[in-house]
Amino acid sequence: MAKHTVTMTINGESVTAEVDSRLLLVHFIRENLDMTGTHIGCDTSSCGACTILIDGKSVKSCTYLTVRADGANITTIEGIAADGTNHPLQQAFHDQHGLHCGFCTPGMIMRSIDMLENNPNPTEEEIRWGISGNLCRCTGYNNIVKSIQQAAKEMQQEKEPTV
Amino acid sequence: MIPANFTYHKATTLQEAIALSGELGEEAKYMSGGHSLLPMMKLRFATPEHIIDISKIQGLSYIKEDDDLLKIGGLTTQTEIEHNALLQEKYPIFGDAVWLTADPSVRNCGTIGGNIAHGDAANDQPALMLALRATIIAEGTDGKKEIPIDEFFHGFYMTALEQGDILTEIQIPKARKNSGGAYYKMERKVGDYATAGVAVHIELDDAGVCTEIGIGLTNVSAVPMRLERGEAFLRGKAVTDALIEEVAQMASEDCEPESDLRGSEAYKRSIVNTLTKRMLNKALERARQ
Amino acid sequence: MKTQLNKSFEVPQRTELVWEHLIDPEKIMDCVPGVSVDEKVGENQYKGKVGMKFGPMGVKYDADIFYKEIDIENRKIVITGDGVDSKGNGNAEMVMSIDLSDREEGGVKLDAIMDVTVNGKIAQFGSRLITTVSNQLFKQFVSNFSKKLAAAEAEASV
Amino acid sequence: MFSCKTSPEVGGMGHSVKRKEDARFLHGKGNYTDDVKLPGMLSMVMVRSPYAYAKIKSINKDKALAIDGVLAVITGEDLAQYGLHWMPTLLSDQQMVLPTDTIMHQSQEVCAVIATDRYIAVDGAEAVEVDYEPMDAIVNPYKALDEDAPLLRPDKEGQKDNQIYHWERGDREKTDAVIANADVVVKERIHLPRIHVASIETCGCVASYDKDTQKMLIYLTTQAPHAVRTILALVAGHVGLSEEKIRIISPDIGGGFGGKVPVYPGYVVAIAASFLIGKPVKWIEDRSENLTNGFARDYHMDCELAATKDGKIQAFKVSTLADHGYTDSSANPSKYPTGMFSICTGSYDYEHAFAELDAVYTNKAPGGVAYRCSFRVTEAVHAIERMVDKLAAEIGKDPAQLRFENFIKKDQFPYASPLGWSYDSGDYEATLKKAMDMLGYDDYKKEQAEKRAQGKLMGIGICTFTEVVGAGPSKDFDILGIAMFDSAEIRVHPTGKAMARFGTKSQGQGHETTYAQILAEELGIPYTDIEIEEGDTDTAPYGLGTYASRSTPTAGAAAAVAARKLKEKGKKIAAHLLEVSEEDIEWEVGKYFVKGAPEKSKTIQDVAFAAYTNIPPGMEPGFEATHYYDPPNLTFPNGAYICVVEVDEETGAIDVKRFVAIDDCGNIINPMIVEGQVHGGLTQGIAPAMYEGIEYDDEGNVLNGTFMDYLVPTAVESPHWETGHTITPSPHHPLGAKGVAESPTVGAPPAIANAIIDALYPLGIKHLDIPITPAKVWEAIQAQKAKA
Repeated sequence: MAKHTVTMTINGESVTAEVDSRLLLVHFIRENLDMTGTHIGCDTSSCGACTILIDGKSVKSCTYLTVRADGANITTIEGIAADGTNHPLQQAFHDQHGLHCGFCTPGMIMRSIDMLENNPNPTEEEIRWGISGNLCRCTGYNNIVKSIQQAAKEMQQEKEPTV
Repeated sequence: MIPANFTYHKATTLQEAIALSGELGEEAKYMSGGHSLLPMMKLRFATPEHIIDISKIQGLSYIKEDDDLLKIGGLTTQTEIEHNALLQEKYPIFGDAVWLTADPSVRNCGTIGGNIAHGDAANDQPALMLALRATIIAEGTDGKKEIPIDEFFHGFYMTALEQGDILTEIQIPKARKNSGGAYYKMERKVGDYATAGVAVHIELDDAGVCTEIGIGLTNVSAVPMRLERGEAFLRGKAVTDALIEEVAQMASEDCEPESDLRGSEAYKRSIVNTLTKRMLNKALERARQ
Repeated sequence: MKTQLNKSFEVPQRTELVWEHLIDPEKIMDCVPGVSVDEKVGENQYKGKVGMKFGPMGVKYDADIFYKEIDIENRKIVITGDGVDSKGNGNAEMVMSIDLSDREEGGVKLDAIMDVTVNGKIAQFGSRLITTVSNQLFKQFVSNFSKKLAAAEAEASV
Repeated sequence: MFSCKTSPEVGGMGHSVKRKEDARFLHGKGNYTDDVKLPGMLSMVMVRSPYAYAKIKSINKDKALAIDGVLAVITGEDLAQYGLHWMPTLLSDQQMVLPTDTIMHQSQEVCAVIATDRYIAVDGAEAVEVDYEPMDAIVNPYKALDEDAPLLRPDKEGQKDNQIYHWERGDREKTDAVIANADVVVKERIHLPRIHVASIETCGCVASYDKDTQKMLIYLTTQAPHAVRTILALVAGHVGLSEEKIRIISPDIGGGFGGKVPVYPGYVVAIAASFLIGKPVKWIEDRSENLTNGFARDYHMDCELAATKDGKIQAFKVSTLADHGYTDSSANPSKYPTGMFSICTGSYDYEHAFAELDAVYTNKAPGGVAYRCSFRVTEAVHAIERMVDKLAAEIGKDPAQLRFENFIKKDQFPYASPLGWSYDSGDYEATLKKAMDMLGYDDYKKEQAEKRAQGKLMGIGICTFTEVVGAGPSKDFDILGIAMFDSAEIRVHPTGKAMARFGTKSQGQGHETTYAQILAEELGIPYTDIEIEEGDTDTAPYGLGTYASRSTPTAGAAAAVAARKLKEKGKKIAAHLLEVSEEDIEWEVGKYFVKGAPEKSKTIQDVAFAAYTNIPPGMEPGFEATHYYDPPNLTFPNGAYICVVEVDEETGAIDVKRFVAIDDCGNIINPMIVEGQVHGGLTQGIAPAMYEGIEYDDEGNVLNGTFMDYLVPTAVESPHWETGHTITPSPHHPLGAKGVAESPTVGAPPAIANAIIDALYPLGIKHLDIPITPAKVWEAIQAQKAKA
């Protein structure tokens, strides 16, 4: 069993740890770092509950070795907004009732951040395909789509320079 | 689901990876995106003793036209392929396929090299490679080799790559005037492996006669399959609806699907027929634009 | 999960040579990729191992091989193989019957029916692979068997 | 329509206030069972059977125990020493906790490995050597009844075959006679496939036994913490786990849908392990373990619907074979082995009906959970709604028209159904009319005629269902003898803020918001000033939990009644404060005032303060109330759903073009949440209609035990749902509410199936069982072509 020293930035803070080769990133985040907002739903990279950002791209952390994240910049749901504030997506999911049990929500939001980065003004169809790797069993997706639409609008307005 | 123990090795150069593989032998496997291998390891269908991470090797992620060739680096991710302007403009077949491959987060990790090198007839890129008549460039202990795609797929999860070989580049003849390609797969739900898939690439001369044609089939035989009979039949002819019908018929006859959860053998043959027609028409439409 | 393969193939060798190979577990099993016969445990009964590798994927079975029927008159054999996954993840059973018939133009036609039943993890998670893999194994068997016969023939003629 | 009595700030009934529970989920601070981490916690992983039916010859623990970090391997033999290797099911059957000799389904627990962390436990599980003797499994429930079928449950005294029970309701002879003499009889064998709730969070627990205090603390993914505590005490009381020593905390739940009602063997083993070792033990299923254990549906229904030639329904008969797997662990009320299946006569007015059911054992996982469904209502509705459509097609009548002509009329409520229910209220005509208007039914009918003329396949499918929810009245409904009431306990603090606790448990339904709204409605305290707590058996009042759409009908009602008790007390205090007699005090939301002098008033907050500071002489201080609500009847939500599809004849691909759902769930507490519940249920309705079904092969292997093959719909498969409401209040519920979350799961599958079959009707296809996949459609089309 080989151990590796890894250093990565998680939610803006540098973390160094010694890990086994086989340690999955989702377990590292949940068990070693005690950040439990990233969830495990399927183990087969089908459901997206474990989605995080690695260097800005959405990745399913259940299918990613911790050692491979050495040197990476990682963002989890805990790191997208300052305490007591909401990222536009968090606000939009609240406003549009885009969550019920909340289990898929962190992954859904992390995926949406990457999607809106690449496509700031997606159509409903593009949103549906864009979150097609994230399963939600509660909401029927209508309100998730609406949430992402609201956030897209707000994030675009934020980007536009104020006169 | 947790993989069995193994030892992880990171390679930062191609030479280092190949040397490591030589040193560690049979029980070492390369990992690029990891989305084919790691799920098998989590199910403990695969229990390699060593993993050599090649994803950090610099310079193997690119999409460019060079002389007469389109060159795609082996570590280029599916997402990079999806968003690449050159491919979007001149090789829309890639967009067709990537859009239907897994899901966006998986595509952020999954590489084109891994998709092909895994040797799974259910993956989407192999059919494209057949249709586009790609050449696979690999490097291993005995140096660099060029493998025509028709010699690449040997059997179930088995390819021409030998222990130590890394798929470094895919070379595809540059898109000519009046050429076009298209891909579609029937899937049970988005991101699923294909029930059946068909990739078509066609080239026409100014008179509209088919000068070259490639047809690749996904997940309807043990290895990704070329529809040779249909290609030979169309080559040199002005393509008509009647000819397309005949080629589609050949496709449904020549493929070798098995009945499984995705459908019966007969259903899959029928899907191959329909998709061959539809993709030939779509490729033609693109070629004529 | 059950799958049945029906295959016929032809070899140019004479019946006796083919028959001799068929009833010798060492010879026939040598042609199935990954199979080894370790010991004879009774009349027509053998113990062996099956280890198959497909790219990164591997399965290992401890197998009991049994010549259930050796019908010299009709030139027919029935072999059964019961394998238990060496990690306890399930089992696989195979019943293969092979009929020989002489061809008018010389050589022998072999009609094989192979019933494969797989239980456990592979059936659960790898069902899309079973028929494909069985087919591939069968193809390799045919190819190896043909080669072995050719080699035996060549040796005999030396 | 419903008009709000309270201001948006107070946020009583009818306001779409945003959910109070959202913040923690949005910030990754939800606390699910797998998030619980206790000092010294160990991890448990199950060894599971690769075979569907096998004898265990031996279990060798040595190699597993030799792994550094593996502390114990627990087998059935180990549990047998404590009499814990079997446990009772809710329906008087028994289920193995761990087997001592025989495996009864693939993926059944064989033994458990306890280790210092999950990785080591998984290695340990792989190192356990189990020697099995496989046997031929019985997978087909019809074959289970063959005379020569092996007896699967010799452990049950007196069990001579594989039939579990026979059940029937209604008048067989009269129904048969009407069917025999009817102008038209349509028949069909309809199978509702075995499916799984597949909540994104799997099941699991953390059991923590303190040897000093002898208290067992259990964090558990359960929808019914109190009921589970009682069951555990009944099962394990003899080893010292008595009820007051057990504390179950049901933390945040990542979706329940009925799948988190049962007590799974893993829970019991983890609890036993912690009890024996004295350390916390965590057990969390992986997805495959989840999908291959437990199930819903799996009814094979032979239906006959009789009518006059112009389509007046006269009688309905249904004979069902129910595949329960190796034990009957259905999560039903004890006196209702088939749940509420006898609601199968539907929304139509006719006199004769008969339903019977035979339940059988097979070598499959047990379960029979009420998956987003009030105990077998989904099966019942599917049967009648498919048959009504088949009748319409048979006599060439528009299926909407046929329904209008047969509906129970608005003025017939309360309506006594032929199989014994008393439907509380409804206006079925208005609901269907509204759905048709919203869709533009007539336009689609025209479009369909045009498309058919061009040879294109387009279908319109209707489902007008009646549900029966809110179990239930104690005279009929109990679980292991415990009456199915539910509870609310309200404490108003001196400053006028409040907290309330309930015996139910939200799994995403938004109880923290809706219960606060009910109290806001009743008391006038802003919903934001009311904290809601559920799920801790040490603090919450006893209740039967959340499933079968029962929270609003029972606990919601309890909240209203408890609040009314408080208001009565408040009235006395107000009278004291205002120095008038109690008879002179009137109430309007949030305050008491003197009759005829509204300027003389005291707010509820004033009264709450006085309850602790200035009480009338002789009155008990404090401002608290508790109520255990025993409903007088069930509630009967209903709806009209219409689906429009197009089918690609070449590939069988099905495109759902529109789906309109009009629900009548009585008075609505939070329209936003109700709409969200309907959306979610609809996606869980399209799931079995077109995608999901647990597939077994003939040997009993589960062929789709991961999310790679068990096809939970994504946002792409899920259509853009269109929803609306009619409101017919329940006459007996204190708030006029009925419960909603399950209606869409019940109503959507037949609407979709009816639409697809309508599309295929010109080709001669008259029925398909769900899930209707493109492959199935294609095969059906080929079969018709072969016939022609």
